[in-house]
Amino acid sequence: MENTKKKGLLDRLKSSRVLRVMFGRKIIVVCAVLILVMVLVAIFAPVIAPYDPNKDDLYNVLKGCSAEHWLGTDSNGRDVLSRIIYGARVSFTVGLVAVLISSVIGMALGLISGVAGGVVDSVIMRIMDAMMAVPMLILALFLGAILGQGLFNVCLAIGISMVPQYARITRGQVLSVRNADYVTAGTLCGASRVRNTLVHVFPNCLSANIVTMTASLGGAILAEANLSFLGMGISPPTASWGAMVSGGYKYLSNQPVIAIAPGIAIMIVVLCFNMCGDALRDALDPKLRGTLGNGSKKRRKATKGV
Amino acid sequence: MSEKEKLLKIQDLSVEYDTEISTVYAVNGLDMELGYGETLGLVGETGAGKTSTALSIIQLLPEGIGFVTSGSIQLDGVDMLNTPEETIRKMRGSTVSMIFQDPMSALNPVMTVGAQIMEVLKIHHPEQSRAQLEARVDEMMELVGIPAKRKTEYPHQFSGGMKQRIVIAVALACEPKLILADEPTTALDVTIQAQMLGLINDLQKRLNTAMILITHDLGVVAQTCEKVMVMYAGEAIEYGTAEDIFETDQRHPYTQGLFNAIPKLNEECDRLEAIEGMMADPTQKPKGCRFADRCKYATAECRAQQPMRQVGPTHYIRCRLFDPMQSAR
Amino acid sequence: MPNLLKMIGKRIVQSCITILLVTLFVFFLIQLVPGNPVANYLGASATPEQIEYYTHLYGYDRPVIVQYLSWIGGLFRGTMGQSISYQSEIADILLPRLMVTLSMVVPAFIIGTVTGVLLGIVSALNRGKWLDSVISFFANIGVSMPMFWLGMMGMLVLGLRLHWLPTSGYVPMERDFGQWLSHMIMPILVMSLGVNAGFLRLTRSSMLEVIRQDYVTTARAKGVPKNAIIMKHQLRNSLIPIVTVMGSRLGTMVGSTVLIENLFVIPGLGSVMMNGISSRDFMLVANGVLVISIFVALCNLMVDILYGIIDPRTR
Amino acid sequence: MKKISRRNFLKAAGLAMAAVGLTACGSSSSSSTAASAGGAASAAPTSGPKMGGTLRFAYGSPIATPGYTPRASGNAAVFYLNLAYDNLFTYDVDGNRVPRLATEWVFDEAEPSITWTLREGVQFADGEPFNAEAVKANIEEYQANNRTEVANIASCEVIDDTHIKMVLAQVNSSTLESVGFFVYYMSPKAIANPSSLDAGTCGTGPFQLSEFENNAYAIYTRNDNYWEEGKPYLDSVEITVISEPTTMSTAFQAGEYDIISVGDMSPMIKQELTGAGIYIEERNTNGVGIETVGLIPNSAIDSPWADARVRRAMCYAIDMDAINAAFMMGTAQLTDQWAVPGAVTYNDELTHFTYNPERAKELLAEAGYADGFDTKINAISSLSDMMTAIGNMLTEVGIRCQINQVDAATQNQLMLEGTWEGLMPHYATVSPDLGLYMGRHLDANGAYYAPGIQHPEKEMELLEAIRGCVDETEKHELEKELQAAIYDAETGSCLFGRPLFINSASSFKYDYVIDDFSRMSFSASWDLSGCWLNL
Repeated sequence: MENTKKKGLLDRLKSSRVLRVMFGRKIIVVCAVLILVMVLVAIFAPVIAPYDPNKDDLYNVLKGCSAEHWLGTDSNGRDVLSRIIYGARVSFTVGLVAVLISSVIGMALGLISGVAGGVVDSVIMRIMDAMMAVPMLILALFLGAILGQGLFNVCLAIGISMVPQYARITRGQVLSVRNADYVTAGTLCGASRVRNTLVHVFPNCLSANIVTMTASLGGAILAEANLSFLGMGISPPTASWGAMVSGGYKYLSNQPVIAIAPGIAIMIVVLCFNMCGDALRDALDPKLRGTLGNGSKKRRKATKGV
Repeated sequence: MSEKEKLLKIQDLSVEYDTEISTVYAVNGLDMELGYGETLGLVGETGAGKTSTALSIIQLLPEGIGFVTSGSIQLDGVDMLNTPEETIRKMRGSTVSMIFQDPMSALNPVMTVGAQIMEVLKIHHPEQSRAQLEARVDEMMELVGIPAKRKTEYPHQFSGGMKQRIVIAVALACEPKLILADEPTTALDVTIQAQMLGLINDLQKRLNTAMILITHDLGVVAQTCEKVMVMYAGEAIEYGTAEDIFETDQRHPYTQGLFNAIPKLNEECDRLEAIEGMMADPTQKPKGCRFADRCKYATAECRAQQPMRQVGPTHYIRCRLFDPMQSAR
Repeated sequence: MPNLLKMIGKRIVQSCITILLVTLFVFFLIQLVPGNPVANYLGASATPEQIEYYTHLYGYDRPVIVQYLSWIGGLFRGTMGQSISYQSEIADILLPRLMVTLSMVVPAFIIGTVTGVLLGIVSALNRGKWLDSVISFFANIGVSMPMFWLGMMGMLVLGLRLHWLPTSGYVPMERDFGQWLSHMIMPILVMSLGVNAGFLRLTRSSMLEVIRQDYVTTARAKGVPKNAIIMKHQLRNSLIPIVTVMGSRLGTMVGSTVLIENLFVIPGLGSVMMNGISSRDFMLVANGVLVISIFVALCNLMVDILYGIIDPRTR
Repeated sequence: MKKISRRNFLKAAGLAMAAVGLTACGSSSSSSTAASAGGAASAAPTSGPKMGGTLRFAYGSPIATPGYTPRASGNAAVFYLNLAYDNLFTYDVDGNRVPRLATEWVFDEAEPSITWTLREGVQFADGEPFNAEAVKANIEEYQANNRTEVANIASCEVIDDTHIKMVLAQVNSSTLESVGFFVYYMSPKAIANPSSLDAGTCGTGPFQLSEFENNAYAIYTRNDNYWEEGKPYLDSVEITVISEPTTMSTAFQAGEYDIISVGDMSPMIKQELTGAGIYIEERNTNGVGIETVGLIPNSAIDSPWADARVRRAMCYAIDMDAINAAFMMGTAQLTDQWAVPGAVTYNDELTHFTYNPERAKELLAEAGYADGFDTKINAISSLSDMMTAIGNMLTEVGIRCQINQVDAATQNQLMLEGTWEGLMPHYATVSPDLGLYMGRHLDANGAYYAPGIQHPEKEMELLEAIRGCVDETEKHELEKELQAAIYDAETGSCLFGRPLFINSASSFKYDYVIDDFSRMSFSASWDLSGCWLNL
C-alpha cells in the first residue's frame, strides 16, 4: 500500500484499474491511437497538409484523385485532402468547446438544482424538461438561427442544446450522494454549503459526467455536420467536414469523393470517440466489473473446468 | 463412514477468476466431505472463497470468468466436473439448490412469487398436473409462513424477510438433498435473522436435507451447524465439529482472532481485538501459510507449505503450532 | 392498476406544464431570430406600405405577449393561426405533414427497434465471440455516421448507380401504395439504422447487466433451461431500460426528419419546419415545435404505460 | 410588378425561371436565337401531337398561393400562374408583345390612359365569361391587395363587354407592362368566394389545379374550357417541388421525371446532363425577364465603400474569366452593366472593366487605402463557394474580405433595410426597361437595396427622364447614358458594384417531351398548352 505513494503519476495511471480495463481491449487502444493521431494532425495541420486549404485554383476545379491531389480538388480548386486535414481542427474544436460549454453549464445547473432543491430545483428542471421536449437538432437549429454563423456560435448552439442531459445526470448524482454519510459528516463539521457541495458532492458527480462527455464529443461533431447540411454551419471558407460533405453533395454523381471522404473522416472520429466512451463507461461502472473477462487467454482452463 | 454414504466429496478444489486485469486465486486445494442430512458451517471473512466453493458445487461460477482449475467434486455420486451440462442442470433445484445472500435481488422483479416457485416445480416435475403443482406452491408458501393467496403478488410487494422466505420456498420446493445457503441472513435485520435460521433449520430437519451454511458470523454457526470449516484466503485452515471449534483451546490463530473479535458480555473490555492487517493478496499464488503476514506467532517456518494437521478425532488445523502427534488424546 | 392511472394522470399534468413552457420558450426565443416574416413573404421589393399592411394583417405589430396569448387562446378555440409563407391555416399545413412524417418515422422506429433488440440479444448471448464483435462493430459504425451522409450514399449507390430505388421524392400512400413504398424505403432504412444501432447497443449492455443479476443466477440454480432463462428472466428485465429511452429516441427521430426530409424531398414536418425557419414564418415554427413536443409527450406517456405493464414495480 | 420580378427568398426562386436563357451554351445575342430548344426538341415531329398522358415535372420553386393570384409573388409564381391563368399580353421570344386575353391596346399619353380590346369567346374554367367586368373586378382585387402593379391605375371604365379603359394617375411608360403582363385574371365568381382558391384555381389557362400540397407537389388537369382550339394535349401535369438541384438532377437521370427546371443548377450537373446525350436542354435566349448576379457594396453607410474609386477598384480586382471557368464551366454569359450584351439598353461604347489588380491597387491608393482595409462579403450558402473565390481575389489587392454566411431571410432583411456591411450579392432583373427595373433599386424610395446605396443627382435625373419618356428610341439613348454614368470603368459611380454574370436557369427534358413553348417568355415560363408526349 505504502508503495503506491512512492510511485510516479505515470505508474499510478498505469496501475489505475480504469485505464487498465479500458486499454486491455485492443480495439480501444486502436481507437485511442487514432484519436491521438487525428489530434496531432489537427495541431500540426500546417506542417502535414500538402496545400493551403483555402488556396483557390480556379482553373483546376473538381479534378479527381491524382498524384498531386490524392483526394482531388473541390469546387474552388482547393485540395480536398488538405481541407480534410484542416477540417480536423474544426471538428475537434466544435467537439471540445460544445461539450465544455454544455457540461459546465449543465453541471452547474444540476448542482444548484440538486443541492438547493425546492422551488429552484423545480424551476430549473422544468426548463430542462422543456428543452428536452424539443428534439436536440431542432433546438440547435433554432439557436443557430438566433446566434448566427461562426465557429463559436455553432459551438454555443450545439452546447446549449446538450445542456439538459448534463443537468439531469448531475442532479441525479447529487440527489444520490446528498444524504450519504460523508456529506452529512461534512455538514456536521460545519463546512459551508458551498464548500460541502464543491468538496464532497461535486467530485462524485464527475465520473458519470465524464462518461457522458466522452460520448457526446462524437455527438457534437455529428451535430456540427448536421447544422452544416442545413446551411447553419460554420462560415466559409473555413474547412469543416460537415460543410465539405454538404458542399460535395452537388457533385455527388460526378465527383463523389468530395462528399465521401469528409464523411468517412467524421465517421472514424465519431466512431473512435464512441468506442472510447463506451469503454470508459464500462470501466467506470462498478456493476459491469468482471463481465469483460479476457476469456481467450485462459480458455484451456475453461474446458477443464466445465 | 464409507464413501457411499457421503453426499458431497470435494478433493483438492481450486478455483480461479480471470478478470480484465488479473487472475484471482479464489480457492486453493480445498477438501471437504459432507454426509446426508449434515449441516456444515463455512466461516471466513469476505473473499475467503466460501461463495466460490458453493458456486463450484452447483456449477454456477460466472461464465467465462470463473473456472475450476483442478480437483474433483462428487455430489450424490455424480462427478460434477465431468458431467454434461444438461444433467447438471437437471440436478440444480432438485438435488442441490442455493439460497442467495440478498433476497432483494434474488427474485425476478417482473414475475409473481407464485410463478417463481411454480417454475422450479414445473421443471423437475413435468409429469405433474397444473393443479398438483399449484397445490404444492400453496403448500410451500404456507410452509415458509406466507399465506398462499399472496402468490399472485410481485416481489416488491414483500418485505425483505418475506422475500427470503420465498427464496427458501423456491430452494426447498423440490426437496433437494443439499442446500447451499450463502449468508442467507446477512441482508436481514437481527430479529428476522433468528426467525429465518430457525425456519431453515426446521425445514432442513423435516426434509432431511444437508446444508452448507456460508457465513462470517460464528454465532450463527454455533446455533445451527454440526460441522464447521473455517476458510482463509481460499484455503480451509480449520475443520471440525462444532464442539471442536467452539469448546476447545486449540484453535488456529485466525480462528482465535475471529473469536476475539466477538464482544463478550461477561468480560470487561475497552476495545475489541481486531485482526491486524489485510487479507493476503488473492492475485498471488499461495506460498506457505497465507495468514503468516498477520499472525503474531509467525516464524520463518510459516513460509513453507503447511498441511492440514489432525489435532483431534474430527478436528483439523492448518498451522505448524499444532503438533499432530500431541493431539491424539 | 389505480396506481398506474394515478401515475398517468400525474404524467399528463406534468406534460402539459412542459408543453406550456415549450410554447413560451419557443415563442419568445423565436423573436430573437433576425429577419422579418412579412418582408420575407413579400420579397425584398416590398414597399413600406405593403409591409405595414401585412404586418398589421397578421398582427405582428402587437406586443409579443399579446401575440403569445392570442396564439394560446386560438389553440383552445381550435385554430393555430395563419401561416404567412404558406398563406393558410397552420393546422391545415402541419397535420397532413405530421401524418407524412409519422408514416416514415413509425415504420422506421419499429424496424429499427425490433432489429436492434434482436441483434442486441444475439450479440449479448454471443458476447466475446466473433459474431458479437461483428455486430457491435457495425452498430458502432451505424451511430457514428452523419445520417444525411448515409442518405447520400444510399442515393448514390441504390438510386444513381444501381437504379433499384428512386433517389428522392414522395408519392402519397393513398394515390399509389407501391410508389409510396418505393420512395420511402430508403428514408425509412436510413432513419431506422440510427435507431437500430442505438437499441442494439443498449439491449446488449442491458442483457449483459441482467445476466449478472442474482435472480438470473437463482433461476439457473433452479435448473431452468438456458432458453427459458433468456426468455422468461433476462429479456423482460432487459427491456425495462430500453422502454425507458424509447420516448426520447422517437423524439430524436422526429428531429432528424429535418435532415432526411430535406435530403429526400419529403413533404413532412421536418421540411416544413425548415421552410418555416428559413422564411421566418414564426407562427408556423412555433406551432411546429408545439406539435413535435406534444408528440414527444404522447410518446413518453405511452412509454410510461408500457413501463407499467412490463415492470410491476411501477404499478 | 415589383413583386413579380423580384427574386424573393431562396436560392432558386428567382432564377428558376428567369432566364431560360442564355446560359449554358453561351449564345451571345439576347434576342436573335429562336426560343428554346436544343436541337431535337424543336425538330418538328413527323406526326401530329398525341393527346393525353401525364407530364412529370420537377420544379425548383414552390408557390404558396397558386389560386388567388394577387397573393402570388416571386418569379416562381409565373410558372404556376401560366398553367391556370392568362394575362392580357405576353412577350414572344424576341421580346415583342403578343396578344393573349387582349387583342389590342392603346396607350394615351395625354389623358393618360390605356384602352384594351378583349378577346371574345373566352370562358373561365367555371364557365363564367371573360369580359370587361371581369377585368375590372380583377384590377380592383389587385388594388385591394396593395399590389404595386396596379397602383398607377386611378380608375377602370367598362366601355362594353370587350372594351375597358384604365385611367392612369400619372404618365409612366412602365404601367403597360405592369398591368398587361403581371395581372392574372381569375373568375369573378371565384373572387367573390376566395376560399375556393385556397387549393384550387379558376382561370382561363390550359390547366386547372386539382391537387395541391404546398411546397411539395401540385397536380394540374386539363381545362376543357380552354380557349385555344384543340389544346392542351396533355391530360395532366404533375409538378413536384425539389429545391435542391442535385436531388432533382439525380431523380431526373433515374427517370423519375420527364422534365426538370431549376434556378441554380450547378454547371457540373449541366455538363453531365448535356454530356449524357439523351437529355435536351431548353433555354430561352430572348433576354426578357432574366436576372444578373452581381456584388453590391453598401455605399450609404460610412465606410471605404462610400468612395467610388474603391468601388471601381473592386470591379477591377475580380477575374470573371476565372470565376466563369471554375463555377460555370466557362459557359456563363457575362455582362458588365444592367443589360444583356446586345440588348437595346446595352451600352457597348463605355469603358469596360477588365481584370486588372494593379489598377485596382492604384485606385485604392488614390482613395487613401494603400494598405487596404477589412470588409465583409455577406453570402447565402448557394453562392458561398464563388464568394469565397471572389473574396480571395479582393484580398489580393488589399480589400481583405471575410465571408459572412447568412441565410436567405437574413439577407433579405439586410437588403430591405440597406444595413449590410461591405458587399452583398445583388440580383437584378435586367429586362430592357431601366426606368422600371433599375428604378426599383436606384430610386431613393425604391424598395430593393435602395437604402444601402448613394443616390447621386446625375443618375437620379436620368432616371426621371427615362420614366417620363414614351418614345422608344429616345428612351434607349437615355438608358445608355445611365448605364455609362454607373458602369463606366473610368468615370462610373459603380453604385451597384460589379455585375458578375447572367443567371443560368435551365430546363432539361427527355426527347419524348415535345413542346411548342407557347408563351415561352418571361422567366422561361411557358404554359405547357402545346406540350405532348411522343411515347
